[in-house]
Amino acid sequence: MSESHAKLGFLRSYVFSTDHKVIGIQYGITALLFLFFGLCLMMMMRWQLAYPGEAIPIIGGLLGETLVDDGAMLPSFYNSLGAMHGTIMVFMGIVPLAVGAFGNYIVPLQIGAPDMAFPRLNMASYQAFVIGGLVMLSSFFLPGGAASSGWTSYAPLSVTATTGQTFWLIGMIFLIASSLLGAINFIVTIIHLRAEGLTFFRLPFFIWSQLVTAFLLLLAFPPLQVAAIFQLMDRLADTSFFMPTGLVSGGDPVAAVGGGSPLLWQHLFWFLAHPEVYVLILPGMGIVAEVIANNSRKPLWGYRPMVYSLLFLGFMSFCVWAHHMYMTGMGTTMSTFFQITTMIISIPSVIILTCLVISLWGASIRFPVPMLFALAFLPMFGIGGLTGLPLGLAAPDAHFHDTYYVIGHFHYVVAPGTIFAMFAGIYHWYPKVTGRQMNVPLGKLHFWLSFVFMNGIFMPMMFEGMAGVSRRLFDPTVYEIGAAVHGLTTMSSWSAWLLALSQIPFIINFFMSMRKKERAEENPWQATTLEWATSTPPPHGNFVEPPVVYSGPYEYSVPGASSDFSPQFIKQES
Amino acid sequence: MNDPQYGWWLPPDVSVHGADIDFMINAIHWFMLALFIFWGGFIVYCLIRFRARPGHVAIYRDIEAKWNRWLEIGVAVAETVVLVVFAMPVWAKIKDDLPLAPEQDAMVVRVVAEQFKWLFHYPGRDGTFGKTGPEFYADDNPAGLDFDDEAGWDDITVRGFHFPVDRPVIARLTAKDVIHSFKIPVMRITQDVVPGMEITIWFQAKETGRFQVGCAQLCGLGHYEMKANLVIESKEDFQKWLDEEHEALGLDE
Amino acid sequence: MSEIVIPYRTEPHPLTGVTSGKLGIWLFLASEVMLFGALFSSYVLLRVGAAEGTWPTGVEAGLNVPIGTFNTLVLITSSITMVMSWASLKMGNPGAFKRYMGATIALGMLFLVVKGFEYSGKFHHGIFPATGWPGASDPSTFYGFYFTITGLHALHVFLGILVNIWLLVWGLALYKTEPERFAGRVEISGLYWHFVDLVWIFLFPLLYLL
Amino acid sequence: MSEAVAISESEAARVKSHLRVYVMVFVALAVLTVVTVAISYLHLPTALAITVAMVVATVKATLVAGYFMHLLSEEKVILWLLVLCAAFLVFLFALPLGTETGNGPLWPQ
Repeated sequence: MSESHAKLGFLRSYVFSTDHKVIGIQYGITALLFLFFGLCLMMMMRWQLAYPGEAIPIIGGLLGETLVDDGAMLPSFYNSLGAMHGTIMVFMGIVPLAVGAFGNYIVPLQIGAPDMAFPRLNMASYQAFVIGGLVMLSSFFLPGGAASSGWTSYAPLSVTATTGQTFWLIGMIFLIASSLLGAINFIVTIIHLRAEGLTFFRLPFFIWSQLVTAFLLLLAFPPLQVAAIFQLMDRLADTSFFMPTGLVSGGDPVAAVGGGSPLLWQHLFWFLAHPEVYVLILPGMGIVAEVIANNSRKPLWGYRPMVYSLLFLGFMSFCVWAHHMYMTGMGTTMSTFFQITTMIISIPSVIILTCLVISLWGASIRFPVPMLFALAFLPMFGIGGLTGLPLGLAAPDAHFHDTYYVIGHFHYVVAPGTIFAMFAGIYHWYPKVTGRQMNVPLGKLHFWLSFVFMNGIFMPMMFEGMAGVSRRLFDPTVYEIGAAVHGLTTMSSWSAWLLALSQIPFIINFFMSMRKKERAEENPWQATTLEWATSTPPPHGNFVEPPVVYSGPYEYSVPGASSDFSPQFIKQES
Repeated sequence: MNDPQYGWWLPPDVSVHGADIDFMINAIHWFMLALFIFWGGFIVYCLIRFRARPGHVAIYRDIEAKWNRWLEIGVAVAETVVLVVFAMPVWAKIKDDLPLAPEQDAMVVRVVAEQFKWLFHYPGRDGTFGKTGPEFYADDNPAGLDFDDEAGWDDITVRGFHFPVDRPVIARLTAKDVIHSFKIPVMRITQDVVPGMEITIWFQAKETGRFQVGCAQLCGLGHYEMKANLVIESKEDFQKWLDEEHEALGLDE
Repeated sequence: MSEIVIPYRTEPHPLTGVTSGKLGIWLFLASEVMLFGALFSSYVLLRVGAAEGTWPTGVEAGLNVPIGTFNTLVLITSSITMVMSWASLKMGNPGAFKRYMGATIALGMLFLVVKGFEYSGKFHHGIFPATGWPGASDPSTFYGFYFTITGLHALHVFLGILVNIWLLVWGLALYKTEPERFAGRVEISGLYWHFVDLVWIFLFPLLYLL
Repeated sequence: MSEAVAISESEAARVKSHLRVYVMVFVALAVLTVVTVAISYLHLPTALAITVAMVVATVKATLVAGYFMHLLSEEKVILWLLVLCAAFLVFLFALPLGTETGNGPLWPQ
């Protein structure tokens, strides 16, 4: 392409850039802001749960009359917070951070490519993400508030909900389009732009996880796109795809003609949303694998079984969706099928986790901040995975369905699981992006506080769920059971607020470290993978000379080598 | 009247089928705990024994670990056992073995869910439900009864749920507006109530007591308040309650 | 900036044997298969679940089979002109490319115009997406599906027309410097266009005839 | 700068040899369209009608994909991609199985 060599303006270099590194940073900053916003929504919810009906301190007086009454939260606002917390965290926080930010920044570097295969498509996918995000956010200012039917948006409740739901659907359509474009880009990039010598089984595990994730996004998102279009039609054109015949609301017939099925929405939604769970966790696993291999100074144990497990996991994730629907009146044949597939899909997760754990045996383990987060990921994800077991079986699910046990379960997977993996990634690759190291004492403070309070939030939820407290209750104390375990709720809330405070060291660290004078070394972690083959931070075009790969991704502590790491891009004397 | 003790673990169980579920939940959690302690112990041991220190070098060659395969096979076997021996038969019994035979003497009740109330519809003395349909729903007719149908004249519709102990209950669940979920924690029951469908479940209590029915599926602004009182009583007390409700209909005057 | 040369834009990758663009468009089409697959699957679910006698055939519901047939032929013709425009480029005849591409665009527009008349005819008879068939008391969602699926398909046709117009008017400049790369772009647009045709091949009998 | 690549003579000849096939496929598609419509006027029983219509549509789709989209001579990677996609499509179509929509008859009273 013959574009001018003139210095690019601010807009072209930072806003409408096609450089994958800039786009990766844009994704990262946006996603972190959304995560922080989602955290704020959660803190308000936790106030209502711990002190039902009491005025929210400080901000209670600032919110409008449609949201609070004398500073105390209204049920409509609570439901909006619940729905938007889930949506923002999943679709606008973790996925853009894990795939958009880490994927964009690291993937081309780790495979030795000059950029993504389609740089302009990459920019378009970021823009679609921003538009979707803004549509979602703007719904908070609508008369009826933001979407309030849960992040699952079950029909018919969502079809008859306020305008916020329409914005939710339009926002989702943009976010889905963004993910689809991104997925195409990642797959082509990983298949076509690998450096010379970088065969598939020399790919770092992180690249594998991104490849599988991209396939999940590519093939699972379209059904949700369809579902969103159907629901938009139901809302705007009064069709009845999700509206059965004979609906009566408050004594009056509902406007919809009928003939549809509320379960159709659930099927289409979970057909996406179960693979989506793996979209949330797989990139996290990839990052953890990188960090553990690097800091245990030995090759990952069982790299190939891990890759095969990953592929199998991706494939199986498409045939377990209905285990979210055991309690919808499904027949025993269907539930038997889905119980079996659910048990099968747990095996590859166990294999991956076991391989990561065994990798520690015989290692020489260093404990920098990213390694702390990566190590904490293992037991935390373990708890999340194990508690999935009773939920995957229909009979115990008859007790646990839609209780706090479910909330505790999936938060253990995504919060101390994925988010810890994301922190590990941030601490690990921060020097690559900025050329500076993050402050270690602040990082350790951040880790230990987060670790304690994460568990402080979610462990009580397990017990609340065990006791039988339902989720999504504006005020759980109206039930005898909810009142009996209210102490647990309060503990959870205080942990949540303290967790938010524990992020202050991280935020300070994140911004202060950027302005540090002292530069990081070119390869501060003595890592073997290709992103360290170029200067830090990498120049435009990434590599001055296209790198050539001579060995597998984790050649640490090779006997007879001059140092304890043998980078992929350096030919070893043999 | 007893005062159920709710705490950090499972709530009291007054249902006949609940023991199986509770056994599964407890067994799975012991299994989980064992696995977690094993994994956690292994990690901690590794972190201490293989920490980086001067003179310590990581082992490059593959560690020969056989036990991991045994662990994975063990997990798979345990899951298969739980699945085949417990999960599937228990669930099939709960779902499919409806006590329809006359000698089982099941009591049938319609449960109608709407924003944000439960309605319990008993067939009355004639043992037959009146004709119902969505077109008959009105403020003074929340059960949607067709008043032209004589079978419905003695039907009892109430907001609190009463049923007798030691007798199977068949509940036919319908929703008027959105998806609700019929949940009684002490009975180990959760069943989504989907508008446009009638879903049939059954259960049987083994103890009497006063509890609560709740809604477990987000159904709108008043979702959190959508509860009903539940009275499980002896057959005599239940009959007495039915008689009182029947008299309140005023049909005999 | 971009002195960055991203490889495999024009030349096929040794492992896969295709260019990045072609792999990309097939990935996109795979996701489109899932999109229309979900539409068809939902159609089957609601049709099978519909109460006895409430799901009409297209004729019963008042769809015009001759017009539908005509539109099918229009799309099929546009497919052959699309493939001919690509073949003309490959044979080094940009003039023929322009004629064939122009014809493709015109046929696509004709399809949309006919579809527009069909829609307005339905609206004229008081038939909207929300209309239940046969009546409001015993409805099926036939019209909902008819309008949603054909509408989504028409949107795909519209986007295809936009891409083709871009190729014809602005994209052709690339032919002078990199003919192979431009032919690749036309091929990619063609793959998308044929896919849209292929979807209609299923839609037409499903909605109009069955 | 990637250098301008002229389209090779052999490539042009290869494409030229395909032109006849394209026209034949087009004719076949047109004929099959008419056939589908004609069959619909026979008023076959519903199950048979659906089967016939879908078989004809599949044949037409195969022609379009095979010749216009060059799938018959396409690289293996594309075919594998479509096989993968087809597998997930099977799951997607399994979705209507065993799902009660609630518009059929309710539990007998």
